[in-house]
Amino acid sequence: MKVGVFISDCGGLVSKVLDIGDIEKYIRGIDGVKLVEVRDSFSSGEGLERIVRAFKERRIDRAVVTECSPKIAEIRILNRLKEEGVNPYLVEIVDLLGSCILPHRSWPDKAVEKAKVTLLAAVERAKLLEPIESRRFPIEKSALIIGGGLAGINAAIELIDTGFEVTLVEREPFIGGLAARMVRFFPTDDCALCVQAPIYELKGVTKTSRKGLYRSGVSELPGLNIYTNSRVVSVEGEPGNFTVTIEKKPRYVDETKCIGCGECTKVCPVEVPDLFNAKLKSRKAIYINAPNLYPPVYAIDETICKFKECAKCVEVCPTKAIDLDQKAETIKLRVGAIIVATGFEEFNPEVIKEYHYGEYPDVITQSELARMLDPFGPTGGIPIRPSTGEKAKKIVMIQCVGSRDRRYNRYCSGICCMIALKHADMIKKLDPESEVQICYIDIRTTGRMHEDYYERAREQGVIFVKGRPTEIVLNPDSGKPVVIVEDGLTGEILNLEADLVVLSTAFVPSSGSKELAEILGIEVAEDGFFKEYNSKLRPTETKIRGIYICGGATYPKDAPTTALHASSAALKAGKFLRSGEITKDLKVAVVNEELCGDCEFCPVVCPYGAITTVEKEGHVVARVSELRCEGCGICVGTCPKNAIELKHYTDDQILAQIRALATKLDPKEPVVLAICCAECGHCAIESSGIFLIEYPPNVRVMKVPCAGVLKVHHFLEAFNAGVDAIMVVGCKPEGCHYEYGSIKAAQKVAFTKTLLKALGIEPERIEMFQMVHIEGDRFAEAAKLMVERASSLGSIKEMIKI
Amino acid sequence: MIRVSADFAKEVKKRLGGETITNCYQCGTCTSSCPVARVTNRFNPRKLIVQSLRGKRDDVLTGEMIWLCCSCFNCQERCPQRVEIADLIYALRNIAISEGNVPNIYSEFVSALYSEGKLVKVAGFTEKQRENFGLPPLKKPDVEAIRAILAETSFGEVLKVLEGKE
Amino acid sequence: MKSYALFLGCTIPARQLNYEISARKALKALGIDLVDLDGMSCCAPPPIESVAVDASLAVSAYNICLAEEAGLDLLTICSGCFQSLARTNELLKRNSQLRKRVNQILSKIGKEFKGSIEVKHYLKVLHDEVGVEEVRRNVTKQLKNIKAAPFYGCHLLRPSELLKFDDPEKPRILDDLIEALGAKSIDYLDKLKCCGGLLRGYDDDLALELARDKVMKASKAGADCIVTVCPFCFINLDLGQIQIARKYNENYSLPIVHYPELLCLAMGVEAKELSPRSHRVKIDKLLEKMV
Amino acid sequence: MDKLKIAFYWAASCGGCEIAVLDINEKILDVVEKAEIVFWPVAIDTKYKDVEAMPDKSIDVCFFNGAIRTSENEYMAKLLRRKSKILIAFGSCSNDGCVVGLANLWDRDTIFRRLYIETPSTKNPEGVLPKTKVSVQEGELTLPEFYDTVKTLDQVVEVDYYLSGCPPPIPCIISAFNAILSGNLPPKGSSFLPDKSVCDECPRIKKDRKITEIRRIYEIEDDFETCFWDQGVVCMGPATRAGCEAQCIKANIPCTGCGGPGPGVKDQGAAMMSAVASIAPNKEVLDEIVDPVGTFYKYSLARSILRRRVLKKDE
Repeated sequence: MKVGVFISDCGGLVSKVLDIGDIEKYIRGIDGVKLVEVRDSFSSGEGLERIVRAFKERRIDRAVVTECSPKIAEIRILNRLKEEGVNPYLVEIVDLLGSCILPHRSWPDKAVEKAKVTLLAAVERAKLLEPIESRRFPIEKSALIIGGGLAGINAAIELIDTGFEVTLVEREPFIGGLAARMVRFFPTDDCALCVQAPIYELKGVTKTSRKGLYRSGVSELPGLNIYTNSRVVSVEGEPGNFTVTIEKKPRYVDETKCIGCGECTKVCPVEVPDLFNAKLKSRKAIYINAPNLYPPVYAIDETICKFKECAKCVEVCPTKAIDLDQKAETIKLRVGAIIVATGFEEFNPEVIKEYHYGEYPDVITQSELARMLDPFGPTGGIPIRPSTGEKAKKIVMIQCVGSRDRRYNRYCSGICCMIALKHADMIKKLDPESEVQICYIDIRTTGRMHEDYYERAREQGVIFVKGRPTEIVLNPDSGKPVVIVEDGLTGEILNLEADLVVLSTAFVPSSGSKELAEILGIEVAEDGFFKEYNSKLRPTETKIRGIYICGGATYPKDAPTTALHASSAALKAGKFLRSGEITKDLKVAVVNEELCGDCEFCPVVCPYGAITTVEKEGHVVARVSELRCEGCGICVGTCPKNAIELKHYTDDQILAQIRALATKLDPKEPVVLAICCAECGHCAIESSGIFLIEYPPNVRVMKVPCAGVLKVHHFLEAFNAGVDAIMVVGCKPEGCHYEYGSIKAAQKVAFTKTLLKALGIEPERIEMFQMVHIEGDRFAEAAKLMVERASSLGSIKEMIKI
Repeated sequence: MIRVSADFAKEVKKRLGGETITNCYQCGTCTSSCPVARVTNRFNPRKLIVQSLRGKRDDVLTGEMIWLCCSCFNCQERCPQRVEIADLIYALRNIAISEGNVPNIYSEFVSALYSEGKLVKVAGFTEKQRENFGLPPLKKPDVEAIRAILAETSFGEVLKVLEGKE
Repeated sequence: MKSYALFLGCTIPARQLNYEISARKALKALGIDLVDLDGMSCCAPPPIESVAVDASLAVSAYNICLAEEAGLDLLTICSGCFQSLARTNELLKRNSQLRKRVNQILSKIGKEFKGSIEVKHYLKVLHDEVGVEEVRRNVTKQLKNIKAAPFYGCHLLRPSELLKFDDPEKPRILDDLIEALGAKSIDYLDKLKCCGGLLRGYDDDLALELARDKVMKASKAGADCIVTVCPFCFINLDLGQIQIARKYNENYSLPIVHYPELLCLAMGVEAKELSPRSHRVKIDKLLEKMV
Repeated sequence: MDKLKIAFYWAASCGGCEIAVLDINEKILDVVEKAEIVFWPVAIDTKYKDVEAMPDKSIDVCFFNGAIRTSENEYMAKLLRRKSKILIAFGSCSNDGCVVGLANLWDRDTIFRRLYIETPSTKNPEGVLPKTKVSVQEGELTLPEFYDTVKTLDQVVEVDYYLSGCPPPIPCIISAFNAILSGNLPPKGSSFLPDKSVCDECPRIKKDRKITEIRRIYEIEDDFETCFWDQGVVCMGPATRAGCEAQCIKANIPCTGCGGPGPGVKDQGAAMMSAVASIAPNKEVLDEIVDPVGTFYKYSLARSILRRRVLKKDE
């Protein structure tokens, strides 16, 4: 094994502080080092070419290069070597400036020693480096969208415009979702159905024309395939290559033949309350929710239809579209990407018994009020008292019903204030004489033009009562509901008698979200909504490449935000599909099937669902999906059999580096080993250098992808090798880049402390630190603390030389 | 100038029963749930909490408000933020009493429990009546045991406060 | 049939013999064996919690320990006792830190809370264990003409999360048990609102005002009586009516009866066996209606 | 052909391994037919001086069980090493230190004080403690020195083969004898236990692997078929070398780890600690493990990476 070491002076910055000659001499003495060069720079020009030639002509096997600003230098050097056919994983880059000079300017002598040992460790690690191949995985150029509401339709349109085929799956017989019931959308009071419609150009139809969901021609979008009455029952395969199984329930009406004439409903004898219309009217067993929905064809409700016993509709259908023998179909398709747009639904307020929803007919929800306010709806746009059918003149709304309530949903549903204001506005516009009172805790109108609604409501005389009502009782004399609430601003307890009480209920995840998450292998958060990969910067991505989420599936959203979100998801999916293939360096976890067997711990800890188990010669062994593995190594840090290793960070590589870093050039000085994750941990250490915050050079730094890869025996071996104290530096638990690697590491450190204590070794010798990347000052503090501890506790070598 | 501070809330939060005080977001569900607040504005649990949260320690501990809760737990049952309001009021009363603010009726409870091991003494006449109706003779509490328990709790300090008052 | 350790509490044996007599008789007749344990003290209810929460928990836990030692579940008649004991029992079972703290106190007298028994209110035992049907079967005198206003009081129902007695917003147990006697259980406004009983002694006027509201609303709904299960509700509504008459010059004369009294009467026990003089509001009108 | 010369020795251990030799039942006849037992203090009357008198390497195979606790243990380990061609660490004590090795959590003084003075059943008002030399009328009496630290056999002398377990599993003893008698031996340093972990031999099924709490065996209602870990019970199976055919688990007791570290594992306790710390959702769950060191290092503390803090007076 021939290692070449290339020490850059970084334009003289290094030699100004460190004695490079001394370092060079030391490096030449390391076993395996065949070549040492010192130059001004190795990241470009002649310097870079010298590394290339060292590989090509002087036949070195591995290289250690020091450079300042390591990230950029690393990219340049590795790209150049790749061009020349040198595997970039054979080169170890060291940032001497950042690690040994900037943070240790006050101790140049000690800094030299740290530089020597840092390079020694790099060489020892380099000797064990192995080339890592890159692999290409093809991507199927089509997408599946689950959920045909506002988000799903918008995402579909965007993706089709980008040039991909899209399959849209909707579990109801009609698309449109919750939004279709909400009449109008704030902030412009557009008709809800039109807003959902696609915008595209056709002769005579301008780009801005919207004509309801059906007439806009959603069905005519090239490349869009809509399955209504359908569910995704399984998803298999890998990112870019999913095999999806869809179960399509029978509609009993041939969608291609039905012309929507409605003759069938006239003869259908089965009548039930119409749930779409808040039970304010009834519908037949063969029905359509609203004539302007898509598809504009009837459907049979199989839970109530009498089928062959009756079959009257079959006889009258002029196009012979009704087929009572229709069976459920199973459809299998392959897609490259999946977008989850399953939205949200209204919380059922029946559980809040003191509000008597479901018991008092005049207590309804906002979505039910929306049906009343629909001019084409069951009451012709007039709010009524369901108990009597007469017009409701006095309406009390209650906000935060089931949201901001620790008994049900802790979160603020975000849009209910605006829905209440919008409805109050509509009622007031319809009849300025009607009274609207809104009981609220806080009014939240964040969003453009949203506050206008609040202003307008006050102008129109809507009364706002700051208080959450304790209960709704029925006035025995008038039979009307009475809302009992403290007016928090005056301290009076009010009895608000109303014709109609409207509950602004919370919005909760669509039923079945959890099951779908399981099918897809993605996560739901504690609140039950789908969890984003990163809620700040990657709000429409999931942990699994190729699966995206948008709209209300991640949190209740209004129409504008949903549209934005849907476009973002479509863009991400489109970008993924367009590449046609995934190219990936296989820097992944690899299973040693000889050692692996039957414990099945690693699938539980993998944050990415990348580990499955397979039966092999009577044993269950782990199998890592190369595509899904993100290379954190949490599985490695778990495996009790050392049967799984992370490429480029194998146990041998980690231990070699630890042992080298334990080298004491001055036996009097304590050695502190800082093992950091490559994310926040390493950034925090780097930032102390960047911000010129000093910490003692006794602290030697090594990097692993995630602190979760570390194991208890790494710490024990470090002590065994003479490290006097260990600091593990990881991300903040809530900000861990690999979900919970930092937490796992902290737990391992805690166990190590217990062990040390039992063995008579001071547990303070190891400590976990969790910090964010800018906390260079905190790192420096921690480093000082640990060096002080190591000094006062004394050399560990004296304690364990059995 | 009125000083606003979170010190008192912190103090309350540390006490048994007072832990949930900072959950409160002043929605007033408690007050509209309260049967006492419905008949008098001398009592308003929401205001009691906001006064505590603002650090009006003296107003809270020396005022009559904390004593007007009828312990019906209706507010606690309905609070959307799970503030344990009734328990919180006990905690406030505990602080008030430990500082010598003890309404007469409570001194009576204290001495009854300490001397009898029960809150109500059974009159000789009643014992006779019980016998007439064929009720079994009443078993007596172990007063010594009760006193030993009370001595281990903050009740012991209350006894000292009360002695000091006399 | 099952045996229970009876927790009588302070007020009932001293002031409401009508309650104790009727409860003992009715439960015995329905096959429930009550054991009077030595040393039972005060349940340490709100008045003691107001003084020192820790003392209240410890004294309450002490009583539970006595039942644990006897290996019997505790049965309470008084709702106040029920709330104190059941709440403590549940809290200490759930919260190990609190349990540690209380056991530290109890260790001074050699006791330890183990969490091995249940605390039950007799209404729940009648409803769930004896069964409404069995109660109905034992009725010899159907109370057909009686319109009874059930009053659950507070400490039977709340905090529901710990007591788990019945649905705190729509309880049915007392209603069912009243109807088992053939009487009609009527609905009235603010049925679940507090009677104000615990304010007695600190602010009698306020306590009276709450009681008045209660009696007024029950009367308005046409009740022949209010059925109580708590001695404090009883005092505030019964004695309270005499005081209301004096203060507001309003005469409701609405009989207040404890449920077991009604139960005994329906099972054919003579009224005079039940200490009728414990009632301040005469119940004669009610008795007449039963015939 | 000459019979094979075999020796057995018992250092710091409970003696169960000696019994295990007999558990091979009728196989013992094959052994006796082909081998001659030249030294076995528990069964035949041979003295140390007889062994000392044997030429070096005259014993073909020595089965050495027990850890090195005293100077006598150490002397015999070195003596038998010299006299034997093949030295086999037999049983958990000689392999990993076993329960004897847990004494490394204390030192000699603490152990003596506890054992000879403080135990409730002891009456020793003068505080007499064992000494290496005592002069009595008749002369000087000696005792071996009790060391501060327990060591495994291979920490004292070179070991050729390992046969772990507490006691070693019968099939593995048989296969060791077979290998020895046939002369078909594996490479030096091998274990006669299979290169598998207990999980490989365990019949229990994994169901829900999300661990939410840690419980002791008496705190669960075992369904006799679900993996102990799924029931929140600590089981050392994953980090433990197999060969026992999961005997304990088949008797519904979780594995406590007597097989020593599995193949590929150097430090059994550390390996299991890493695993448990990773699968536990939070620190609170970990805190439910009452005695982590005793749990994870029940058998292997003496051969763990750090072993113990060195004591100044030690050796």
